[in-house]
Amino acid sequence: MTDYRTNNDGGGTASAVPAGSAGEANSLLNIEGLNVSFATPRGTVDVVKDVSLALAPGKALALVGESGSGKTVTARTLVGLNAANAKVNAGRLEVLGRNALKLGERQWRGLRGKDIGYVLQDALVSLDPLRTVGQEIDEALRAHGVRGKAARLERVHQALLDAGIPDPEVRAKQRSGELSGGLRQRALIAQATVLNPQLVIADEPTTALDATVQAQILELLAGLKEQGRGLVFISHDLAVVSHLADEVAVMQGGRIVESGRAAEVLSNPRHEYTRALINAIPTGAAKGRRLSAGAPVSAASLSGSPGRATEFSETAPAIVARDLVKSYPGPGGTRRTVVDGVSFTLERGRTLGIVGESGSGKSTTARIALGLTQPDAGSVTLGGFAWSGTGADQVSEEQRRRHRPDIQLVNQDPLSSFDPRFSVGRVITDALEAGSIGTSGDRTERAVTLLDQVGLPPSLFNRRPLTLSGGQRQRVAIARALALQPRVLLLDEPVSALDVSIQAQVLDLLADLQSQLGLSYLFISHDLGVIHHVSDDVLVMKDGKVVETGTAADIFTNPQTDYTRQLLAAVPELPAREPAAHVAAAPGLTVKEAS
Amino acid sequence: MSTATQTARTSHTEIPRTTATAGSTGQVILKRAAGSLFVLWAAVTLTFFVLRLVPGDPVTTILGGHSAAPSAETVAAVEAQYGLDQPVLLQYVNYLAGLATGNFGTSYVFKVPVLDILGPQILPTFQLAGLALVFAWAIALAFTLLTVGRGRVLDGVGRGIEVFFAALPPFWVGIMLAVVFAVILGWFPVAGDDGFKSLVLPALALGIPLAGFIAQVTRSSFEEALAQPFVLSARARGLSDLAVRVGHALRHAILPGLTLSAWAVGSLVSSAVVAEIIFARPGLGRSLVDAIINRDLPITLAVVFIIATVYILVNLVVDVLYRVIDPRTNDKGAGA
Amino acid sequence: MSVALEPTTTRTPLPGGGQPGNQPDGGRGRTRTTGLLAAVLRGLRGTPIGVWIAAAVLAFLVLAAVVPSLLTVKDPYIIDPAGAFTAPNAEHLFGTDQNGRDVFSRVIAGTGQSLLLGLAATAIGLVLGGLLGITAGVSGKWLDSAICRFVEILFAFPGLLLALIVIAVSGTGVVTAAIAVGVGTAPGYARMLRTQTLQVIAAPYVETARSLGRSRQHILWHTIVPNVIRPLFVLATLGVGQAIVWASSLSFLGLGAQPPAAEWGAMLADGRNYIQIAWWIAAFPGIFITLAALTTTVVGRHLQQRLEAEV
Amino acid sequence: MTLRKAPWAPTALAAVVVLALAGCGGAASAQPDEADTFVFATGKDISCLDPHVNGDMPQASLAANYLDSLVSQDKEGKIRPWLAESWEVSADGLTYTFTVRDDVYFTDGTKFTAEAVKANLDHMVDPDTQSGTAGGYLKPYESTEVINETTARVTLNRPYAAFLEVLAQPFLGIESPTALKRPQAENCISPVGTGPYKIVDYIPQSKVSLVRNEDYNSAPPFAQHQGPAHIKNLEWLIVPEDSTRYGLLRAGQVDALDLMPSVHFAEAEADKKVQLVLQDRPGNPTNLMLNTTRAPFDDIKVRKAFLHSVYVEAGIDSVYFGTVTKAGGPLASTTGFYSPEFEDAYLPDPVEADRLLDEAGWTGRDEQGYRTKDGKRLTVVLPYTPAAWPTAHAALVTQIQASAKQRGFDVRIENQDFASSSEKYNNFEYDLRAGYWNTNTADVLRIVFSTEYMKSAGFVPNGSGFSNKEFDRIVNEALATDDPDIRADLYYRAQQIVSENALQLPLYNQTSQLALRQDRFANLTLEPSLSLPYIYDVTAVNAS
Repeated sequence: MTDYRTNNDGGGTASAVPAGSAGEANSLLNIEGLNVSFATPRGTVDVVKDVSLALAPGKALALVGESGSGKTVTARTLVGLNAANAKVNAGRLEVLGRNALKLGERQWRGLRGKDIGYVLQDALVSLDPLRTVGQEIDEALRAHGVRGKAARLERVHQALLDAGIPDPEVRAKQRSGELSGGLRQRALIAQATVLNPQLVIADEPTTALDATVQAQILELLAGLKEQGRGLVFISHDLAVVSHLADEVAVMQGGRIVESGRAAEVLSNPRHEYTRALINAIPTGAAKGRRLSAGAPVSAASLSGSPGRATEFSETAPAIVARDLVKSYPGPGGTRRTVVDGVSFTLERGRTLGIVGESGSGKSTTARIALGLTQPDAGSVTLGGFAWSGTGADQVSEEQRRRHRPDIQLVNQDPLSSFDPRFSVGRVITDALEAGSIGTSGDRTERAVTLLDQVGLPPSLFNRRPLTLSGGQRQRVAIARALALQPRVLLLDEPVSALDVSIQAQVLDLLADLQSQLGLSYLFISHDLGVIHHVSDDVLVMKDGKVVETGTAADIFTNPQTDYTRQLLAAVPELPAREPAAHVAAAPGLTVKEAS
Repeated sequence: MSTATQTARTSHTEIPRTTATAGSTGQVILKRAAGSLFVLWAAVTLTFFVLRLVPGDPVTTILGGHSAAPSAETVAAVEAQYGLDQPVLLQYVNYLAGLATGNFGTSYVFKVPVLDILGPQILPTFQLAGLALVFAWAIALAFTLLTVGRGRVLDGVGRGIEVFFAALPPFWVGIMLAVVFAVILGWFPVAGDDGFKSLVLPALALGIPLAGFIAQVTRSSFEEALAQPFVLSARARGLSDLAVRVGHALRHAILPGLTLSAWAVGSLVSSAVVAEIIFARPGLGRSLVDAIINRDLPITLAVVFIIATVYILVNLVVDVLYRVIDPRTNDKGAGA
Repeated sequence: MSVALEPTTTRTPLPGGGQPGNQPDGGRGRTRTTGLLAAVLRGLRGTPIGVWIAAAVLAFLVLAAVVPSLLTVKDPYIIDPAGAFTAPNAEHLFGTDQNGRDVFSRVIAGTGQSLLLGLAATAIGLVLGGLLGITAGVSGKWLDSAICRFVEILFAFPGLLLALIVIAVSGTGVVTAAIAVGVGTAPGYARMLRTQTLQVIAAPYVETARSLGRSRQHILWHTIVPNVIRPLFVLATLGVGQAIVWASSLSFLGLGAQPPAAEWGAMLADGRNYIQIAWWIAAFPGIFITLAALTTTVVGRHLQQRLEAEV
Repeated sequence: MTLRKAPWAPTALAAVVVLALAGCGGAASAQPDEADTFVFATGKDISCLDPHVNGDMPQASLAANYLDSLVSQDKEGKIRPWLAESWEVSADGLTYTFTVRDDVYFTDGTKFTAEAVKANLDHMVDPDTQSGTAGGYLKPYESTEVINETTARVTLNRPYAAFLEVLAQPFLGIESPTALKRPQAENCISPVGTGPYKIVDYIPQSKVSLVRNEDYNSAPPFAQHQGPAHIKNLEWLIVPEDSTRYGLLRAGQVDALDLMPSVHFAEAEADKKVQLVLQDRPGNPTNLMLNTTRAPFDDIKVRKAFLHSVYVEAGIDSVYFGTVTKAGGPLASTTGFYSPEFEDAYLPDPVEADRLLDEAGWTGRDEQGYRTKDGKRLTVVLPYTPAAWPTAHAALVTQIQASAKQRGFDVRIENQDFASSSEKYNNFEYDLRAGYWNTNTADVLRIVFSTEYMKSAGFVPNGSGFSNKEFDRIVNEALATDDPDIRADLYYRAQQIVSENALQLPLYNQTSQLALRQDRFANLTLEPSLSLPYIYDVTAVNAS
């Protein structure tokens, strides 16, 4: 079990304790000088350093930070659920008025679920996929000695209702996999709150949810707060934080670098890290502005290399898609239409953003555009030549193959797109070889140049992609895409898996490359902020259909359809803040990233 | 061993999955039955031709071993009676025709209808294989529940013993068990087939190495399950460690072991021969080995038929169990 | 660890060594180490002690297999009826057998044969299984389901029968035993490799190769096949031990190596009859079979984990 | 004998289990100590229970307990009455007239009559019966004529002096004619005789259950009592694994066993609870036949060299622990007309062996030390079926292989299954072949060495492929007379010819080796014709 221990010399804490909350008799949390370290075969790793927190009932505290900042470990310490090799010590660690340092496993168990509810990130994996949500909720009741099957069932249904799930009798008998993302997340909250705990801890409760669903869940969490419970939640999304939190603690490298009232911290950040974080958020307002502090990369080195022969027209649009239809066989002999009459045009040198929630058909549209999926109807031309079509217009893979270098893909998970046998250098030289670019002798040199172009040092050449950070991997994927000297890049959620500061760097890189190489981008994302930031034109999709299309400015400022309006309304926004002055004050900030 | 690890993974492609056998339940059952019949037929056919074409003379075995000097007429009579003088293809057709009417033929060696010979062997074999499987699972689950994630030492010990078990030759285990627990200690009968007590040692001989295999796959999937967020959720609900292990992780962890077991039962029936020999038990394994050595084709074919049937049935049962344990299997293609 | 640590600070050391600090999106604070020796040392650090021991024993076995003369000077085939059943002593470390042969030198002499048998059987199983599995994986629906059915039939077919048929066709001996065991294990490998192939085909990097403009053939031979085959080495390590155990079962049925071959399985099978008066005859070959299976499995698993950590 | 006393090898086993708990030996019996059930464990599987069919030793062994024979043989080898009270042999040796008992009934109620004699003999020679042994012995049989209910006249087509001896073997036991009329499948699982026990249940490959024939009144002269057997139930277990069989005896799960494993002899001898019952069997001893039909053993010099090359006696001492007796000639010492003169014809003699091989032209040596001739290695192939032989035999063969190597022979032992080796045997595709022939008559020489048995369809008893007109004449002449002196002379010359031609490497005499829990039962004897276990006289030892 986790070793909890009082930190005797933890008096002189440097961290900020939210004013006015420390020492209150009815405070839910009162933590001073918390340190958590993990014993590993390679020595002790300090993960949480000198953290002090406090929380009063009816308030929400947000832990903000990027991967590896220690926020999850901090949160788990509050429910006594750190790994067996964790060592916890603190000057003071009071949870619900009890000294958590002295709690045994049995006592912790009495608290968990009953007095402290813990909500994890992704309900699909955070609820047992083999059991019904009813069983999961019931389990919490049984674990805390609630007797009577009928009584428990009643409470299960009530909990589901309270979490905003209609038809609880039906839903209780379904498994998490059978529920939609929103219902699933509600069920997850229901199982954590069925016993009305005073304290609810939520770890990234809305991450990976579509915007509209996210809005609903935030509302639900806000409701909990209104019921007088304390809420500790973790998020990397400052906009979400601004909506829900009363207090914010910004964590970096295991320490709290800034904390205070949410409105104050977000609108007037004092610490440079906080400022950088806020600045890195892509929004429409920041359009055209660099999100990160890094210097623009230069593509000058590439200008000298011989261009690849191509039939890509210098006059025609980069991509013209007409009336694309794609359906798949569904259960019972039915067919499910995934893409239904989608048309769009990607002009040369511009970015077309496709936005939509999961299941809207945007990825299938991208695959058709890439020539990897054959449409049932419709056609695609790429740089003026026939690229994909049906019937008489059908284009064979053999015909397509020589044009493939013109359009390249960068997707969300670059690692899976690398041959596991390949080193970074090999990934790129292989692409060069595939495009017959350069000679076998100078491909290494070219690969180094390409790495440089995406801001990676040559020292990474022999590394395995697995050992790189997420941002580095995405850069390698971009370098590989560039290796073939494409005209169009298809970017399918390229930054969705990245921390906000890394996302900022990659978005900046993409912007630099576009301006210097004259690339056309087909940019797919569920994140409206990102789409707003990067796109010239926007295509809004829902259920396989195009809902609305227009310039980014039009779509975001003057949406024509209810759906788009709904979508935009669901996006939480940061409160207005002092403009760019603070940003300029943080030059050369490098955000460290652990993946 | 293929450790088929099924981690819940959110798919980013929007291509709906399709199931191989689409159609109504009736159709699925029909297809499945047809497939099973095909496998049975093919296994029998393969055995028939391979054994017929392999060199070796069944007539000698039919007429007794050493100390036999049959007359030419006797040899001819034997060949005629068993149809050995006919073309192989005709023998095959006749065999199939007999099989269709439930006639497995007459044993070359025992001169008795095959089912009379094998009838008394079937139950002991299934008892043995069944108990071996039970032991294997009991040992495997005990190891999994007691040692996985219980600190480096226990984990290492559990892991080590599992690998050690899997590395043991079953007959060697059998001999050691027999010498120690039956001959020296006298806790169990040395051999024979009477009652549960006589079943324990042979079942352990087969079960211990199997336990090693099952424990290995179960351990790795158990470890994986324990690392899943839903386990954390369950613990955050206030569940005890044991409740989490038994109620949540275990259910996920036994799936690969179940697949392995389906395969194991088929091979247990034939590999039971070593336990059957050491513990002097009747059984199909011994029948099979003796029949092959003696080229007693009708018995060999019948044992192959039985084992194939068992294999098919066990797979069916495991399929059903799989669906009970993992109801998601049913949802496949339902657009979940 | 029952809970996934968020900060995965315990990653495997990286070959090549990165320069920290000057990467835009974060080089981790890692000390710079270069050179092969350092790389090896880093690779060895963190290897559990059990794996160390297993590797050492395996190295001993390989040594015994390659240069048995280094370990024993006695002729493993010389009989001495008068000196039969001598208990282990200074002269005969493992005692003598029913024919007065030195058990130690027989065990050592048998190492080569037994390991070779295990290797050969695994190789045969992998090659046969690989041909079937990979072909099924990359083929269209028709051939795929045909091969699957065939493998299904082999599965329904008792492995022992398969082995005995091979023996009936080609007689007994180490080579036949290897073939018999290899053929017997092939269906398992076929299934495994088919799944593996399907996984590789579905992997995004295969699609990437396509979008790079690679031809079907090129993708098959340069991307799919190498990636399917990649884990085979480890699989083979895991299979060798089991093949030796399997083969020893054949010997138990009297269908293994030919006398006077010093093959472990055959020695064990012979010795079992003397277990109560001369335990050492069967005990030592038995220990060595278990050791071989154990060490290859331990080392193989470790390699597998390392490999999986890389994928 | 250099047997080390290491009962239960505690050193090794301590490593396996804590011996502190070991209550050595005193294993609790699985069954209640019932004196009315005798459990016998046999080491070989039984095929058809009717010994007329096939005809392998395990069948005869069981048959001795539920079948009576027409005649019996006493310990001196003399033929005595049994179901036949008396008989007359015609002067030409072609007609045998049997007068049979009038008061014997089969256990199915059928009365034993002369008709039964005819039915049985006809059954044995009927090709449909598929009788390898009984039918083989009855090759000279022509027909049986039933004179009246108690008189049967058997006609042979040539003189066959061994006829009565052969009839005394349990292979040729008399079964109920009613039962014989049933389909073979039925008769194979429930044959019916007049013997002291009757079969009530049979689980193939596992056990045969017999109960006492309460009306038994036809005990043979060699029996020690008359009337029903002493023990009520007889369980006949089939336990092929040596150590298991012996373990069962030790643990008290069985009361007696056959094929007593030689490794446990010393221990069993020391065990006061166990009695060993040993008896050499008559016939052709266990041997390796040298195939004279192909090189290199077509050369008599090479054959003689081989016989001089190997050390059999040392091997027997080490692997059989002296539990079998060395054989040297073509006949086992217990066979009628056995002559001890040939026992030492081929003692190990390296010098002589080398000389003979040099003479035969095998003068070269290859890098492995084997002799060669014209670049060809001196290889002799021995197809071998381990399952068919005791472990010790395999060890002995390995020793022979090793000692022959010293002289330059490359003996290749090729392990294979029975059907594969049978095929090789039938086609003379071997150089050495392991064999023996248990029978109670010196006529075995004719079966094992005469031309007649070289081309027998399906199975070739004459494994050395020896074909010698003089020999054939002698052994057939011996059948035509029942004058013991003439027969003795003829069989002496037959043995001489076999020995001179170096046709076999005799190893040891076939032996019945039984072990009995004498703390529970006594009087386990061997019937004299084939030295098979005879349960009829077994008595329970009073526990008090």
